[in-house]
Amino acid sequence: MTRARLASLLLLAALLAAWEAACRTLGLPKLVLPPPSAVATSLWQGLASGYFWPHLQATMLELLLGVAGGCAVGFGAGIALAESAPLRRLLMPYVVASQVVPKLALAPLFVLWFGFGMTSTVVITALICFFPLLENTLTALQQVPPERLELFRMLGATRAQTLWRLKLPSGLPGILAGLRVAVVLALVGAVVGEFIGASRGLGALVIASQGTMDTSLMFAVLVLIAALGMSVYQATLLLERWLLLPFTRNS
Amino acid sequence: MTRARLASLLLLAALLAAWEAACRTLGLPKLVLPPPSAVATSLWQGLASGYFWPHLQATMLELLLGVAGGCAVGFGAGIALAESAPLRRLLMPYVVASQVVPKLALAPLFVLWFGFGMTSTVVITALICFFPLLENTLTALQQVPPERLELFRMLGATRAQTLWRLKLPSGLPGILAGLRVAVVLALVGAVVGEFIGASRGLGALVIASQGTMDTSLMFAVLVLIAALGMSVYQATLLLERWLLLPFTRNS
Amino acid sequence: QNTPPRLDRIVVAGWNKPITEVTPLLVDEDKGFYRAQGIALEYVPGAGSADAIRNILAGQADVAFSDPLTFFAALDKGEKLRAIYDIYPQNVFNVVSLKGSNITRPADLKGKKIGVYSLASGTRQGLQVLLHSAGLSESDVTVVVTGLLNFAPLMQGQVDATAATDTGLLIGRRRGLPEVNVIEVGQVLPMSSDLFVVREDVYQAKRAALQRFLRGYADAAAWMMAKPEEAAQLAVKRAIDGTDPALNLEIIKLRNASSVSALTRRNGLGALDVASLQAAADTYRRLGLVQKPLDVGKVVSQDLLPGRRGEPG
Amino acid sequence: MRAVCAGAAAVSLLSLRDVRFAFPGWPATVAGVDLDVAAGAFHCLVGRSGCGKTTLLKLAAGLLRPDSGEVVFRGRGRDAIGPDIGFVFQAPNLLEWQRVIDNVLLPVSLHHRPRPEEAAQALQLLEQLGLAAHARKYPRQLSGGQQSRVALARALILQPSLLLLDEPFAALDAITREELQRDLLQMCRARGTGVLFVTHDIAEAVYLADRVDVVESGRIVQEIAIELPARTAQTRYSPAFAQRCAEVRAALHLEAVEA
Amino acid sequence: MRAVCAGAAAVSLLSLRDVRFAFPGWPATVAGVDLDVAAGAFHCLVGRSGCGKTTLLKLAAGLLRPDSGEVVFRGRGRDAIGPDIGFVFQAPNLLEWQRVIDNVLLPVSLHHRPRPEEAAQALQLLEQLGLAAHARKYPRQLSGGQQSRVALARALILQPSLLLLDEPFAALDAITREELQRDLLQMCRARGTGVLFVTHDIAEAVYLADRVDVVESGRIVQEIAIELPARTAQTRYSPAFAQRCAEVRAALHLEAVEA
Ligand SMILES: Nc1ncnc2c1ncn2[C@@H]1O[C@H](COP(=O)(O)OP(=O)(O)OP(=O)(O)O)[C@@H](O)[C@H]1O
Ligand SMILES: Nc1ncnc2c1ncn2[C@@H]1O[C@H](COP(=O)(O)OP(=O)(O)OP(=O)(O)O)[C@@H](O)[C@H]1O
Ligand SMILES: Cc1ncc(C[n+]2csc(CCO)c2C)c(N)n1
Ligand SMILES: [Mg+2]
Ligand SMILES: [Mg+2]
Repeated sequence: MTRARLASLLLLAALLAAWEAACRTLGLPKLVLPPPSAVATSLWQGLASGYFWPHLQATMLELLLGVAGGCAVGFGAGIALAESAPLRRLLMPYVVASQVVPKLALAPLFVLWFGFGMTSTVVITALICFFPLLENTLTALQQVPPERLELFRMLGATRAQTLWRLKLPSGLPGILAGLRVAVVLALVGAVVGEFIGASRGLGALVIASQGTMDTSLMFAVLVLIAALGMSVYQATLLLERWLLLPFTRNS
Repeated sequence: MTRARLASLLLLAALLAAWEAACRTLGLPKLVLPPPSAVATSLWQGLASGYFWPHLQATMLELLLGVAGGCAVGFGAGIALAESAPLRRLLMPYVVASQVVPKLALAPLFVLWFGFGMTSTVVITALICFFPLLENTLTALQQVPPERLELFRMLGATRAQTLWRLKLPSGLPGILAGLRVAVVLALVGAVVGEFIGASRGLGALVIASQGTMDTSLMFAVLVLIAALGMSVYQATLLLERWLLLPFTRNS
Repeated sequence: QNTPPRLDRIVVAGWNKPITEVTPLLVDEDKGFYRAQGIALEYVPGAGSADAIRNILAGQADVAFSDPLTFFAALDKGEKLRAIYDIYPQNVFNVVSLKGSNITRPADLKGKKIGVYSLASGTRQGLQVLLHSAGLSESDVTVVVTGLLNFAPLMQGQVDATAATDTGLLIGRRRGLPEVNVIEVGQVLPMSSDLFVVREDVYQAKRAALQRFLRGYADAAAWMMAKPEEAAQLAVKRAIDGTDPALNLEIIKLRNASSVSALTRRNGLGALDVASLQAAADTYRRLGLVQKPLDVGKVVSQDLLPGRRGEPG
Repeated sequence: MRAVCAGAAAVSLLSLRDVRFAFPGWPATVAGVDLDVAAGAFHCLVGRSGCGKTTLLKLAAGLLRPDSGEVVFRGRGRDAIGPDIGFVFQAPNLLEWQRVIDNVLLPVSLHHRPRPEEAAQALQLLEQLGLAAHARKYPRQLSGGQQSRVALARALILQPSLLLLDEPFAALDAITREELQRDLLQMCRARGTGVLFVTHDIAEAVYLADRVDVVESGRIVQEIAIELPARTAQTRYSPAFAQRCAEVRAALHLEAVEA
Repeated sequence: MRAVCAGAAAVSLLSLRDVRFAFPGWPATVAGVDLDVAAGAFHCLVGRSGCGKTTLLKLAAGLLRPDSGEVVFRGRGRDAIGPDIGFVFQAPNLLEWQRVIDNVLLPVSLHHRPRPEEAAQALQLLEQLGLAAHARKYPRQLSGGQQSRVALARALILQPSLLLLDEPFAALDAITREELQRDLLQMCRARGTGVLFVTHDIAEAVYLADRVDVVESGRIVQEIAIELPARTAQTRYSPAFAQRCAEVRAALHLEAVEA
């Protein structure tokens, strides 16, 4: 554990050093690729001056709401579609359509429908992140060993009981893989949603820094985004480890 | 099957009718929401005049290459990370970082590294679509029943054999759920990639049509994108049905 | 047949897709303005002037199609760049509001909700200039990002005004925008909208080719002024958004109008107005958009310009 | 005891009438079976591996729907499967994410959160099955025979009026097996439970059953009534017992195996 | 036959020396076992459910690593598990996405694409096990006993020199069982295969084994040599056989079960 973390940090340091060296020796313009030192300075300044905080806060709130909404919908829809084949055939095309249509293109319309501010970003986030959870829930629920299903029929379990007591627990690992993808996509969704329709949030900051050609500021914001992403991912891993305890516990 | 398709078509017709009616009665300007009839006209004109074809072609090619590349990487990395816990701890943070950082912001760098034209879009596509496949492969490979693993150890199977003959087949359903998410995301990736660095492709067309505020054209392009997405999704479903035959066949 | 003469490759980095507005850069295959000068022209797209500048800095292109502020901002960051041609000497930015809202002067914008394309767009900078002229700043208004369909929220009443460009307004009108008030940024800050910008070292190394490129561009621009209908027709084929020739024509007419000024009528197309650019640079510094003082005279070069010779007879 | 119920068709718990079933695309697996299990009756099914015993049991349970013929449980058609039948599958079929005690309490917990007395009852059942020490383990931590006993406990917890048991003791050692045979018999006698019991162990069949049904190619080819006095420790060594065993062996053509 | 090998320690195929094993966090499951299986020797392990037979077998196979003591197979430590051991797990453990024939050929196909003669050999093995008609079915389409026979065929296909069998016949009917006992014994005799065979069926143990090891709480508490003349159809009815059975029953404290 600590060794892996050490290795990871060493790798990070090596990558950063290589990047810094590349910037210096190749003489790449800062505007194209700022050296890590410049990015670090921007990052530190942004954090110390408090410039980043409101944006970080906004993005985190959107992320939270979006993940909650998207996962609720994805999980619910996954269950509904797994339980009903006709529903699946009926709705799946719309689900797919909702996914392939780029939200970035629809963002201006979202703004018209949901107004400026948080709502449209949250909607975009939810819309982006519900799909992997839906697909994985759908698949996991259909993979229950048939003899377990027979057992539950034999016990006179209702459909809801079979779902909650059998299908969901036994599909949990697959569902959680979907959740991991979902939270990661959700952050992308929140940031992209902020590209349009928001004047706050890390996404807005990225665009603003692009406008002023402040590339090191932009990279600093990207670093923040990555850090945020890794923390929610880690949190998901912890949740997963806890939820899967009954599958792994040995004492 | 035919009934479900009929129901799906009926639902589509109903939705379109409602949309058309809403546009007419509310007197919404076309700019805000074009009626389906206008979208259909744009779609027809674009198809008939051949205006859409080169763009469609470009996007399809990028999609194909991106999916191929992304899935190869996602699958390969999923296997590597599933097989090696240290590697997983070492690399997973980078994988997550690569996902949460919005490609839209990095696109200029891609252009710098991969030049203009198709390559950067393909790289973006691959980068976006490899993650769900990676996560699902990772999870599926770790879910093999331990007694099967004992069997393969007993048979003196090499690590590669255990992987190819046991883990992959038994994780196939989960892996394919990841593939379904991946192909769908890949199309989003291709289109978003075209938003930035391309003068061809459906994504470029979306931006162009937004520039001229031709919302019906934009919606027509979105319809094309949705249709393309649904066809690749359907193709994936067919592939899946074929690959899972040994799990379902009864004679 | 004669073997064709060896052509010098010039790559232009645009701020957008190959759209009707930049028809002079797209018609070489049909009209041969650049081939005639021994230039093989390529156009690479971008999403904003910052992309164009970045692309020349990264060596992906030779010439950037950039607005002055982006050019200044890059200089401010220490990059060695040079402007060699004034594409649009006129300021094309404006702020548009519905007739009934009675916003006619920059001062009327106080406390209003105003849309911009994006936080990185020229529309926002135009708005800032206007606000500055009325002693206001962005904090006195609510800026919201609308995306490219910026007139839709205006029509729906979700914003009080929206910052746009002349072509944007034209298109908006065609898409059903009712009677509007227009505050032109050019009234406050008459200045160029776009320049051709090159890296200093490219400027030194490729002088001859750049000169021929500019001659080709000036010829193309002059042709577009002389034959707007033909240009509108060709845009159907060459521009990604050129499906409607009638609209093309109107856009082309607007761009033709913004391509000339009193100065260009005197010195030929592309002539750079150092004084107005200096004024703009000083304004931007006061706005805090660039940090360091800038001597515009040192970063513009008129010596590659075709001069009056380039104008068709 | 059996004499009390034997004659009356009214007390027939479960009856199968000319039941036929084939897996789609395959020849018939159950090819016309008539069978009656009265309350308190103990039937054993014996027959060669693959002859259709499990399929028959699943038909009786309503897990499979006959292609023709009918299955009646307590006078009702077998559409609604309820908790009044205890079923032990051939494989243990436990929920791997639940502890042993929770697996046993599963049928209860589908109705309501198990009450303390029910938990105590489950523990007592586990105790009786020799698993008291394993109540808080997960199924993956049990031996094969322990798992099959948990499955048995799960089938018994609701005290159903009909038990359908598919080789429940196959994975058990002789001593545990004989103890459980004794306990099961006592319990079913006391509660008047009807039992349909699949086994490959002839002595087990004869010890447990009132009647042994010999299955061959999806048909009941012979019904052997076992009339023995109430079972005691000595039963297994009585000549009558040996004779019944020989009868069943004969019905199974068992003496024909050459060296 | 056994006399030939008995004395020489050199021909000991498998030997366990004071092997101990505990699942982490639990008391010892195998608590000091010494065991030798010579080439051609047939050992049966009997003992109560949960006494540690499966764990012992897995230790012998190298699937579990002993906490102390050592396991030696053909003179080498048990780190490299190879195809020279045939293992039948307590549950069938088949690959559900492969047909029966491919499951049987699995050990072969891990080395090379099965040759026609190997496929023929697999089919013949299936034939012998009464499964010829089921070769192209998937495991989910088989009965429990059929699945366990497929697992047996898979263990035999490579003709290993050591067989570790964990209740391979538990799910089989008496007739199939007796046939397979006979065939297995013949085969092992002919090939000089060493066998370690777990069973709960005392008659089976006595019929098959040269020696029956009685396991109790992770220890071999008694080793009963079975000296019977070469097995024939009559063996099971001989007084000597009955006496050996009684001996094993006694070792298992089986007579103590009261009614
Ligand atoms: N993973 C585990 N963790 C803890 N205890 C275990 C684990 N696996 C098995 N045991 C315990 O070890 C003991 C021996 O198990 P083993 O499977 O060897 O028994 P067995 O003799 O094969 O029994 P059976 O005849 O029922 O198959 C049992 O009491 C069992 O509960
Ligand atoms: N899904 C299926 N498709 C086709 N055939 C099947 C299927 N399931 C079972 N069978 C066949 O039906 C027959 C009866 O199976 P069943 O499980 O009822 O046997 P059984 O009497 O319980 O045998 P055992 O004693 O081995 O458990 C077997 O020959 C088996 O191969
Ligand atoms: C005629 C004309 N219209 C719009 C723009 C676009 N633009 C002006 S400034 C700016 C911000 C820098 O990225 C952008 C995108 C232009 N350059 N020229
Ligand atoms: Mg069966
Ligand atoms: Mg065991």
